[in-house]
Amino acid sequence: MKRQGIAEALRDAITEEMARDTRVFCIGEDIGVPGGWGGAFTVTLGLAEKFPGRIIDTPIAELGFTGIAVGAAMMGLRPIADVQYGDFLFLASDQLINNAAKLRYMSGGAIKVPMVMRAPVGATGRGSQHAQSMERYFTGVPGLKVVAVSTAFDAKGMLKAAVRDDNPVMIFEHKLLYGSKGARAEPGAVDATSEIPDEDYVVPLDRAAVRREGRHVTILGWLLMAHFARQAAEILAQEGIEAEVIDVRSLSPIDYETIGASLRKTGRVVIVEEGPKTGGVSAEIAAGIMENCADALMAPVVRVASADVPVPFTPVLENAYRPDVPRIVEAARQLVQH
Amino acid sequence: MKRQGIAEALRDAITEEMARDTRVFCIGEDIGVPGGWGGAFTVTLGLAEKFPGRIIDTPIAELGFTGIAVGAAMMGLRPIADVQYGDFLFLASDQLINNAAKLRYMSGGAIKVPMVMRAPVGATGRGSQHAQSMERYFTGVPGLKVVAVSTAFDAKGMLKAAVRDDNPVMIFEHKLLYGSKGARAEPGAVDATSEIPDEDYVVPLDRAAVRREGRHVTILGWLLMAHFARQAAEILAQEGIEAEVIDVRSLSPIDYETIGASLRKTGRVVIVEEGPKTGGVSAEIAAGIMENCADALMAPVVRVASADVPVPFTPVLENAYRPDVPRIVEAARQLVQH
Amino acid sequence: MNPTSTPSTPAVSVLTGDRSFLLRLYEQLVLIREFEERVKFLFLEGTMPGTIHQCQGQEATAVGVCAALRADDYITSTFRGHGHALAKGLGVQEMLDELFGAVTGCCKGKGGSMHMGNMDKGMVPGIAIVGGGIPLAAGMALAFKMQRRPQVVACFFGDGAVAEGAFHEGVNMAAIWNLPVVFVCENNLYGASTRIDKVMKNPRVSDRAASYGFRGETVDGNDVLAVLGAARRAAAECREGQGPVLLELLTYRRTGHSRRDACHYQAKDEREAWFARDPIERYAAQLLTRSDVTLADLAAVKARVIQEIDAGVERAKRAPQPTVAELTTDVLA
Amino acid sequence: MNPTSTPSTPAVSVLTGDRSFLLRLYEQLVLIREFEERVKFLFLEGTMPGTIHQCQGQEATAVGVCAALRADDYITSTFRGHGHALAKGLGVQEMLDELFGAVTGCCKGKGGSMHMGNMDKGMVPGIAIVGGGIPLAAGMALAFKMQRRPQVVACFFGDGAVAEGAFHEGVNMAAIWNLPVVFVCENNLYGASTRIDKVMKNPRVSDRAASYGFRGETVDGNDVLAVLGAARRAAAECREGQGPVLLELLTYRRTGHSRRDACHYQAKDEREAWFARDPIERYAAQLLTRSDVTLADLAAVKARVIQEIDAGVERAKRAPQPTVAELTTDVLA
Ligand SMILES: Cc1ncc(C[n+]2csc(CCOP(=O)(O)OP(=O)(O)O)c2C)c(N)n1
Ligand SMILES: Cc1ncc(C[n+]2csc(CCOP(=O)(O)OP(=O)(O)O)c2C)c(N)n1
Ligand SMILES: [Mg+2]
Ligand SMILES: [Mg+2]
Repeated sequence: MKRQGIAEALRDAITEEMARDTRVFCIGEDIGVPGGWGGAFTVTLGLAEKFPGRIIDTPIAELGFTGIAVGAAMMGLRPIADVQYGDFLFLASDQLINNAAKLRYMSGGAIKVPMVMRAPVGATGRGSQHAQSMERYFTGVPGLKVVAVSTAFDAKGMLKAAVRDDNPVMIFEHKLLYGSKGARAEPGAVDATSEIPDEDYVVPLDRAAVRREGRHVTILGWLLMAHFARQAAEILAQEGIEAEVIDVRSLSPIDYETIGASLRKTGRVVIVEEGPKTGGVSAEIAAGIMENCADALMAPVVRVASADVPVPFTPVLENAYRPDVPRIVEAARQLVQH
Repeated sequence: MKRQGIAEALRDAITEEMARDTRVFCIGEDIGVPGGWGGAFTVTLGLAEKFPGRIIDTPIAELGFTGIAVGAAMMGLRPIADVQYGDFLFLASDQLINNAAKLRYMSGGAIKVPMVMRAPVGATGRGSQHAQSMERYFTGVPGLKVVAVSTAFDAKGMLKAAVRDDNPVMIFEHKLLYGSKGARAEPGAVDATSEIPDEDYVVPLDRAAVRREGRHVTILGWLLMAHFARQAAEILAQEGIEAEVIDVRSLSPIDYETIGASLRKTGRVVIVEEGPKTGGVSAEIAAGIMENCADALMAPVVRVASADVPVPFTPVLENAYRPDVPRIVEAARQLVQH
Repeated sequence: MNPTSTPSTPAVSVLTGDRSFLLRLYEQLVLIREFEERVKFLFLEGTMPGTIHQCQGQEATAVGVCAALRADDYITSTFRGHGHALAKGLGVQEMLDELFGAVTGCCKGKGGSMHMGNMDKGMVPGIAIVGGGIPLAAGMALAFKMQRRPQVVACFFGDGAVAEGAFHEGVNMAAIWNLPVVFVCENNLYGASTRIDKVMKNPRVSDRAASYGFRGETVDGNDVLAVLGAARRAAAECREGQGPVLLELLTYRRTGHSRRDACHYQAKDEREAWFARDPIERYAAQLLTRSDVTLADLAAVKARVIQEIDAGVERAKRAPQPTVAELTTDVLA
Repeated sequence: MNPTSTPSTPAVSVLTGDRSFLLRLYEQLVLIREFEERVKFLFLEGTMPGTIHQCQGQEATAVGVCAALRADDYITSTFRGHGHALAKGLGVQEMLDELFGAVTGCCKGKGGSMHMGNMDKGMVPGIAIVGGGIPLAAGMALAFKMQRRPQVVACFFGDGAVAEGAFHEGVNMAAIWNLPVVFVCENNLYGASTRIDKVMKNPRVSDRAASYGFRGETVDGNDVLAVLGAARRAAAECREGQGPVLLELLTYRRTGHSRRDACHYQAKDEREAWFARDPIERYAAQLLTRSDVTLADLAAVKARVIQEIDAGVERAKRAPQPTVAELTTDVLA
């Protein structure tokens, strides 16, 4: 066992998978340059030396290198691609959605695209174009799996599962959760370290995780919001409200079994999402809950999400944009009183 | 008054707006070539001769010409851009979402981007990459307005309103509704012609339209599904079920006022969407209904949408993919019995 | 646009080449032409569903390039892929079945005309997003290179695709990593209705290669042996690790861009000039300069081809459609 | 990489040019350098929020290009836009206020370091998506051309952006429509940590122009007068309808790519060689060859600049932050 942050856990996951399977390689910008940073968030630091020729630095060309990852995956390799900021996925979405996600179907099942695309998301003081929550744009795309990791344990286990999966898998990571230290520390970062087992493990790509048990209200979140939801639950507990906190984690598909089991206990649910409320993943979860477990619902589903605005730079507005613990507490409190 | 189809109505709308305001111009692929087709669906046919230099044929470069439209709009022109098939919007989404939608906010309100982006959507026998329902990817993007036109009257009025709007507006059109005739007729096309007034008019970009009144159940749809919903309502009426049919039409923002008023009458709602169910616009509408008019709901919201699969080519599967009238009838029937 | 091939000597000479090989090329050319003509008829007649993008007039590009490839080499293609498919060895039957939406089609009816392909025959289903196949091809070639597999990819695209960002990004990465891709630009002078000179100031596509630092070559795309020669050289370079290569094949589309397009945007004299350079007629004339090839031989080839297509169409019309349960299969592996 | 300027004679001679104009250029160079150094300090000190991308060492590109523009010409910029902003006439105060997230900032605090801009001064907020500003600039120029306005756009981007599809698509359309854009590639040899020769086989960026059919030129980007001369010629050509032009300005980033980057990927000798060609020191030395410019003059310029920045920082630290109500304004017009 060792305590690690998400960046380290991802790095170990990649290292172990590359050692295990020579078909695995990494592709992206600034991921292996000697003297560089191992990608924008140090995840691939040191790997180029360990795996010569298998950490591929690309030009700044997201559409191109994503398509290259798709092509390499089709031919039997298992690429782990990454964009430096999730916002750049818009440049690559044609290859992800029109090719990676569809080629299996279009070919009548002849093609497999076992690739992973990693993308850091979240508002972190960088302004509108390095801040978006991109999950909404890929959740529900047929042929893609989508997960979002909020702990180092999950980061390692889900990345490994993704590498071994025969389908394209998008992994969203949050900039405030990497556990970057020293010169690269992020203001507002949250501790997402875990005890990491020494032995190999995977975390399934289709299961939510109950982070805290409770019986009065269920709070759903992922990435940074999973942490905020737990913090909110602690505060609610002091008032006698026992919140069950679920890290949704698997965004496509969504694990309605785990969510439904919780709702049958609590009857009430708050979904917390970083990102504009309209059209977010929480809309899908709310609609899905209505379809899958309406009978358990004792009150309408509540969404706590960002304002319907681009992400502002100035910290005072960015903090107002991002759902925070007090807003979650307040929403849960009101819902329980409903 | 004259009876027109959507393609003709759009053409007249563009003609009138270009005549009215010299800042208006069109940009896209194959839209003005002499001897060509006036775009993939004839909307700009003949306009290049009427407005020399203002119908701009581009190379096949969606990211580029969309960015060019944004830049021209920033400088005071009012571009009407179009992609030949909505599926190609993935190539342009960086410019639409990271630039067009955000520049006003990022600049603290200094910039306006009065541009229109038209996109034909829908499954029409062309296979996976010329078939998607793209509305979901733009609904809820802050800074964008999104509409979907299902009648010639709306097509003309909403395009005119979009051209006059100071914000980027996406207009979704459906390939089976253009009213193309003769050699260009689409198998499975549906009559979307309207009586078009002789005088200038606009249709607001933020109002849903009640297409049929009823009191037992509300059926929401847009584009082709608005037509199917009406057909379903006729069948339901024969069974004594009076469905209120609403063409949602404005997808961003969504008109919860009109929808809510209907729900207060009926208490029950079916949302019909072409496109995979998971993560669709109907998820947002379902969640929004729960937030805006939960009290009126006598039964959970029902979504009728496509399967969570890419669009198949073969007509037998494509027809199974697309929600059809029997499925809508059945869903409404069950809901009323709920 | 004056087609020139560099060097002009083809790798295979029509006079000294192997007769059966040369006749096989002829058969492929004729097969593609007849297949496309029949498909057009079936479409216009209304019996065949979907939309069509055809390649009459461009047969020599597909045949010449694919003849230079090995069975385990791959091609990527476009919405206009019937010719590529036939040249790469897909069967008439699996293709017709696909066009009729049958479950026996090469993509189980899920692909259709624009996504024709068969991985077992080395053809990725056509990518109908213009330019979208270019990064894919580079990625396939990257896999070959990383795994030291001796394969190459021939990546077909049109002149119109050259304007797409995907071309720029994909070709550049292939260049910097010396990937084994033969980029095959079928320059038929038009992207849909738009003539190339409206969208490129320098319409010599092969010139682009130099700015990315690799070799480009313009070839008479209506001369199947010239194409074959250029493609063989290019594939050999790729296999030796000296790729990529950009081949610009000058050719002309005799038919509409799609469906019922009447090509009013093509000038009459341009059409006539190019029609006079029909790749099949030219090759037939070349073949007939051999003493061992007669008009009757060529007629026999054509008859055989038509018979195969006739039989295929009959079978395809009765081929089984998928059941609705097929809708949700093949989404995830 | 051996910088050459073609033609080498700058449009303005340091010996015969107008003294106050030449000193103004010097002042701008120094202003950018001192501004950036102060911003770095404020950032490291932790008083300034956000992230930073700075341009120490590249001052001459911004100053030389913007000095060739008119007040109503526009520039587009990137995540590394402080120098462009100051050169285009944005005030130190509005910029510092923006960096401190104040509502008095040039973008009301909503933009931040990567989106510095002020439309009234002719600067679009920086586009932080690499290459994303290139089509925008072409579109702005299209508006000028369609409306017969005599303006030009100077579009700044880095060598790294050349690989993006947006470059390819935007530059090509500017070329085919002869749009009045001066494409300014600040080639500082690195895109983030990646050296240009890893991502382009032919790293002479100006060569690209020819493949799109327009004029490109490589200029010593650390020579402000050479840049000015090339930019004046380019802007004039654009105004005459002979645009676009691609200027490749060879320069070097003396500081990290962003934040606390220590540039370990830059070779020591490379750094030393380029540091010896510092654009400010070189220009100072040139100026001092004039009899009417003294060391004291230059020192006075620097003192004035530092004073302005000092005062600006004090004010920015106390500048009003937006109220939370501002969160939802400025989304739609
Ligand atoms: C990204 C994209 N944009 C537009 C289209 C519509 N479209 C289909 S084919 C075509 C023209 C392609 O021209 P070219 O690449 O020269 O190929 P050709 O048709 O001549 O074979 C266009 C514009 C498309 N399929 N994909
Ligand atoms: C589309 C996109 N991809 C990646 C990045 C991350 N990124 C920011 S700056 C940069 C390097 C840019 O290099 P260059 O264009 O040479 O500009 P320079 O930093 O040298 O000024 C990268 C990769 C980005 N902002 N946008
Ligand atoms: Mg073409
Ligand atoms: Mg650079």
